[in-house]
Amino acid sequence: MSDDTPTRLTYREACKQAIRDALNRDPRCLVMGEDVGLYGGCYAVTKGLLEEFGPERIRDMPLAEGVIAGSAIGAAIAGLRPIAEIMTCNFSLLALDQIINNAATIPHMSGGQFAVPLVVRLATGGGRQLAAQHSHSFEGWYAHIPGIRILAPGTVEDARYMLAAALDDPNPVLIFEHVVLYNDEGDLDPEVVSVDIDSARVRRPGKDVTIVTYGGSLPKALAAADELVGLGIEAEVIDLRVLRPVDTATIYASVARTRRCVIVDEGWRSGSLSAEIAARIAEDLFFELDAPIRRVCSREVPVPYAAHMEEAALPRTADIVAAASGLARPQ
Amino acid sequence: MSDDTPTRLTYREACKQAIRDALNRDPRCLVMGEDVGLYGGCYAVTKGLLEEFGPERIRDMPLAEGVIAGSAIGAAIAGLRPIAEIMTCNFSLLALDQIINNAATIPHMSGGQFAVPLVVRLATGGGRQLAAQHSHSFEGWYAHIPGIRILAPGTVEDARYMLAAALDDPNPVLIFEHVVLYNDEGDLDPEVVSVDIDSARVRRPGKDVTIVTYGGSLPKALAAADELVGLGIEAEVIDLRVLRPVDTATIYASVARTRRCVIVDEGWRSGSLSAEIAARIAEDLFFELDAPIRRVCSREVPVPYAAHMEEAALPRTADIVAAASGLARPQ
Amino acid sequence: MSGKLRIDREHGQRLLREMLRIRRFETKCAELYQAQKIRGFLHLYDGEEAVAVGIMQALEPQDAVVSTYRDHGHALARGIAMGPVMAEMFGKVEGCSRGRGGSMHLFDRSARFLGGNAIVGGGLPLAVGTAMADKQLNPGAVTACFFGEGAASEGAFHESLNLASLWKLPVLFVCENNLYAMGVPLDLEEADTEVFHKAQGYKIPGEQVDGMNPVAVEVAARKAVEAIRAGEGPRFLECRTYRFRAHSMFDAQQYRTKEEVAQWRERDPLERMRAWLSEGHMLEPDELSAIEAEIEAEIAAAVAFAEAGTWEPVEELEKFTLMDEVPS
Amino acid sequence: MSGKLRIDREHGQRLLREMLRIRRFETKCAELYQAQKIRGFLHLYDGEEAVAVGIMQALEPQDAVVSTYRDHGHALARGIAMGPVMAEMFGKVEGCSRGRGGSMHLFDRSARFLGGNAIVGGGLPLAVGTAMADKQLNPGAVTACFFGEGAASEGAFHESLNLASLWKLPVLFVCENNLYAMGVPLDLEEADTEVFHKAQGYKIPGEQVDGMNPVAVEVAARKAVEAIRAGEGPRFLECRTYRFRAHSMFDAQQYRTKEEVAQWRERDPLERMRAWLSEGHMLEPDELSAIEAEIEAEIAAAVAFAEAGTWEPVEELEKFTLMDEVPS
Ligand SMILES: Cc1ncc(C[n+]2csc(CCOP(=O)(O)OP(=O)(O)O)c2C)c(N)n1
Ligand SMILES: Cc1ncc(C[n+]2csc(CCOP(=O)(O)OP(=O)(O)O)c2C)c(N)n1
Ligand SMILES: [Mg+2]
Ligand SMILES: [Mg+2]
Repeated sequence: MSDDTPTRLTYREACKQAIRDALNRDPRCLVMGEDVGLYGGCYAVTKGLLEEFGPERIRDMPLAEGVIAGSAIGAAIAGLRPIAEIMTCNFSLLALDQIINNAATIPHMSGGQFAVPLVVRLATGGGRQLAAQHSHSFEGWYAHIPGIRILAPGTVEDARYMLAAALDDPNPVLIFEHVVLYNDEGDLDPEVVSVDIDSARVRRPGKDVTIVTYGGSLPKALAAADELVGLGIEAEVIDLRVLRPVDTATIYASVARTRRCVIVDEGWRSGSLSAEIAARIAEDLFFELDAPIRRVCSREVPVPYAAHMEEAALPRTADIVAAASGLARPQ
Repeated sequence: MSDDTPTRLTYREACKQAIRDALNRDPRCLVMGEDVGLYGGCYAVTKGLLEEFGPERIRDMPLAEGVIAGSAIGAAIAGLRPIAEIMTCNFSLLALDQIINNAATIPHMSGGQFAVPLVVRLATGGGRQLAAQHSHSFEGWYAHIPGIRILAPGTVEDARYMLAAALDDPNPVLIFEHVVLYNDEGDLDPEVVSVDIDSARVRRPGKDVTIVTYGGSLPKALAAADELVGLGIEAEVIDLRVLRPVDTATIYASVARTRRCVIVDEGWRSGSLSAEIAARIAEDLFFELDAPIRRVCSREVPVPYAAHMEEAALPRTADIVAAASGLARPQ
Repeated sequence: MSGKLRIDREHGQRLLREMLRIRRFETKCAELYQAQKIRGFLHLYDGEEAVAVGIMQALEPQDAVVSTYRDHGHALARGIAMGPVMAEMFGKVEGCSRGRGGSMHLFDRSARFLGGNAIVGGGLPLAVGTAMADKQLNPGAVTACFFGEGAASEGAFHESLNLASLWKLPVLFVCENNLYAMGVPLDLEEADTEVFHKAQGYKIPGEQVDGMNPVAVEVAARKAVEAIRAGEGPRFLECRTYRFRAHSMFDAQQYRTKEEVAQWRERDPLERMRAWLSEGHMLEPDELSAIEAEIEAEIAAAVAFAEAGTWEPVEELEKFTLMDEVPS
Repeated sequence: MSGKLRIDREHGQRLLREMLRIRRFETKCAELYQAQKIRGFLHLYDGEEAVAVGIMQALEPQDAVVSTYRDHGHALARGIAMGPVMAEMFGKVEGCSRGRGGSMHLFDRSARFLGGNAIVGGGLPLAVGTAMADKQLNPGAVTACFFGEGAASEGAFHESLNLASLWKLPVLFVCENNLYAMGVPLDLEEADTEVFHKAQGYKIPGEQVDGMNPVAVEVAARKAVEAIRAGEGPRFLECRTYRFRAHSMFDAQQYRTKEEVAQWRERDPLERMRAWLSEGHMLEPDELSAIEAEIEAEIAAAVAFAEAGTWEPVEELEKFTLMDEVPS
């Protein structure tokens, strides 16, 4: 099945390969969105697919996020398996009514008569000096909504295989791809041909402190863990992968061992997903904790354009190192 | 100034009186939204104001939440002081792009050249069997957004006086009025002619456990506190009033004394404002706490129509009593 | 099938009967609302029955219907049984949405009835989507999408019509123009108050129809549906109609005069249809009585069904929040 | 002021000079982007200069301008000094948005320039709002609202035109129809590809203008602005134009042919204007050289200004997130 998948590839290539596979596997599957066809996708993810699959399956749509989402929902209800692309999550606010009031609601409100087996892909995140209207990280915020699944592939493997699992799921699934990851390269394990969309993963084991993160912050957390070694601290790094529903068990198992937790999240701090993780630990793991929880999030401002200001607005590796080392002194 | 304000009045009347005052005080102030005029407001808040102030100041608008919000933002930038009404927060998703990407962003992104002194009123909350698309409680979720203030009047006094403070503020302020409160009656203290929009308030003092809440859940929390007396527990009830920015100091002062905290919030539990409050306590008050934090929130489902199912979906007084008494056993 | 229509006795009586079923059903609903058996918002279709009944004549089982919060008429005319509709409003698990939707959210999979939708304009993008799927998977099927003239102000209207036209999708857009969006009269709502003109802006053929006359609606609907099934893309009907009662159960109706309501009541589609059939000797008084009796019996049975219904166990609250499989 | 326009030497040269300022400025920007002095997204206006320059001739200082992410041309033609615009793109605190906005978000209070907006269609509702305020507080003032033809697909377009028309608001809607929305050609974007038709659907008088000719744009703009100032409500101009370069700096341009671009380049507004002025003896070669030299000097000064600019202290990151007062 993944014969033609090179073992080393970029996150972007992995996303594309996943889409190609899906289109080959299921004739009901199609890609719909702005600039997915002729332009090749605003981050070049769908480049070449129009030539390969034709305009019925790679559908360029008018600039109208509401009807992109809404029509994809209707199409999913009526039997297609759309992969809708909302170019970036910055524009998804225009589709949010459809996502919340239709996609996330109709299955429950109809008493289970209609499912919405839809996948929506969205680019997310800051770090490319695109300024306030183009640097949002809404995935953790969207994870508030019951009735949908939220995925945040942080590795090439997840970029390659999460889509298939999302399409197999009978529910609306939103996949947030962080813009700074597209050029990252990674190896695919030839033994792995699928991934689950339920569980978090320990990306690096450690015993002194747990760093919980996902998506575009994962590389930063791993870099921080590397630096922490120099301070004599072994950090365990957990990649949430699935932001809704959150796999609390994996987090708890780790924090119960390390007894310290830092949460890293590119969302604005107040009301970010990091708050939910912290709240759950404070509720359920209260007696296990040896130190206060620490969060490293985005500063609560519209993200500025200037490089130094943007950098200051987003979570930094150094902030993670500081937070973790503040909690876990070498033993 | 408040001569013609009766001392006892409904929350609805208090909202109306606040609007009337604002219109009388400032010729730049106007009300704009769907059905605010001829219909008298979908919850009758603006009833009679069209006759009193005329159609230039009480403007019925087409059914188009995006341009209601967007034009109010533009009008505020250009010198008016609009009180825009988005009939209910359920429909505000259609206005969210304007709220986030323009209202909350332009002041910062323009380097402080333009302010958006706008007030948006929205009805919020469940409990009236209006089903999934008409029972959202989005105020805590909106409190994630930097660049705006979020108010949740939970008393007749706040309904009466928060608006003036909001209009005096140079920033976009969203006021969420809970639908079950409109018919509630309360007394106005003749000594009080204004309120701040910065601080939380202790609505009932107590020493055994802190119950933090706001808006439509405030009466439930107070009822729970009454019941807890019977169990020998003195609960302190804090009304957040202002959901962004949150007055953490008042919460901390209380929890530092009671060492126990229950947060009550009509938002869906995961990622609700309750998570943020819990996270802050877990970060900053870790060594003060004697027990895990407890949250009483809405169940994570689209709110169903049937009365018993809706009741089960929303926070109940009994749930608050159970949570608080589980933490704070009589001494 | 041609756009021309010969109304025979049976067909004429069917139109009347269908309208009467809706009218009487809703009269009962209003009573039950007073008795607090029905709660929440209740939007009656009183006066607008000719639209739903006329349109549904042109539809086949394979077609889909997207409705609004004012959905009783659409649901009944589409053939959803009265019992489950009434049980839904009672909040019983035997309701057509398991008691979760209530009056504003009737759903029925077997009727391809995709719901009352309580977000104004929220159904239009959905309808474009079902049509998109049908075009590929279910050729010849049409989605009938109902909405009020107020919905024409929402961005969703614009986005949906443009896409449906661009992709030549099989959608029948049915604007129920009852002249008011809650309390906002048409001329405060739309710069161009001839709503069907808007369709032309998207190159969608559209026309204005007398929405107080089920025959006129049916004729227009058949013609439109025929074109849609032939692959000509979407069609748009603006049905001029009027609601006789309040917007919902809370409404002082200060936005319109009693005289205006009275004038429109003179055009009551039921009364007109009854008179027309009688005059044409297509309806004898005893036939009418029989129809009325059957409808009363049907309503009584529906109420009994709803009364006898059960409450969904609270333990099932989370069921279907995430689905385990796609129903087939 | 009449719709007729006599272009004298001075005026003709001004139009050319303004277009040339934009063209040369942006050529420099592209260079500086390669040199990584400018980062983020950079959308050039290359080919479309006649639109901004033509429209701005009709505006007064009291008027407001709402722009898009493709805003350099609008900003310069509106009279924002080149130094602060360049400094903004460098991210310096001396930039017209303090370095916080970058290329897509130029703001200037004194010019009533309400920003480049990077949400397609996001500026239209804002423009309706400033016009609403102006009608009451600043009568006679006009808001010029620029947007691409792609924005006409968004719901915000529909909602904004309807409201502006209903309330007879002083908005000049300027659609810069450059035939592509990123890589989506007009006929995949709009069911009716004559964008100005849409205005008529809201009873807004609209017309199509040759957007490659600054004089044609100016004539149309003056006529429209005159009507707007007279209280006749909004006007709509569809300026047919073309962008010569990529959508932004990342774009393989596979959606159009080199031939098409070459054909449009033959209609380069600068070249046409220069030729027309020369033929009419309104521009001598040495005058052109002088203009070019001045512009080069202005650009060099702007770059120097930007280079000499300073970085906003990181401590000010949160400043203006909530404002302390309304600036006056
Ligand atoms: C997006 C949205 N905004 C506002 C409302 C509140 N609302 C419910 S019905 C209605 C009027 C709708 O008018 P119209 O579309 O003409 O339908 P009618 O009720 O006349 O059948 C309004 C404003 C809503 N449900 N959804
Ligand atoms: C709401 C929204 N959707 C998508 C985008 C991404 N995007 C940026 S520019 C653009 C094309 C806009 O085309 P048009 O309006 O014709 O303007 P032009 O770029 O041609 O000047 C798109 C799709 C966006 N910025 N905002
Ligand atoms: Mg109506
Ligand atoms: Mg364009």
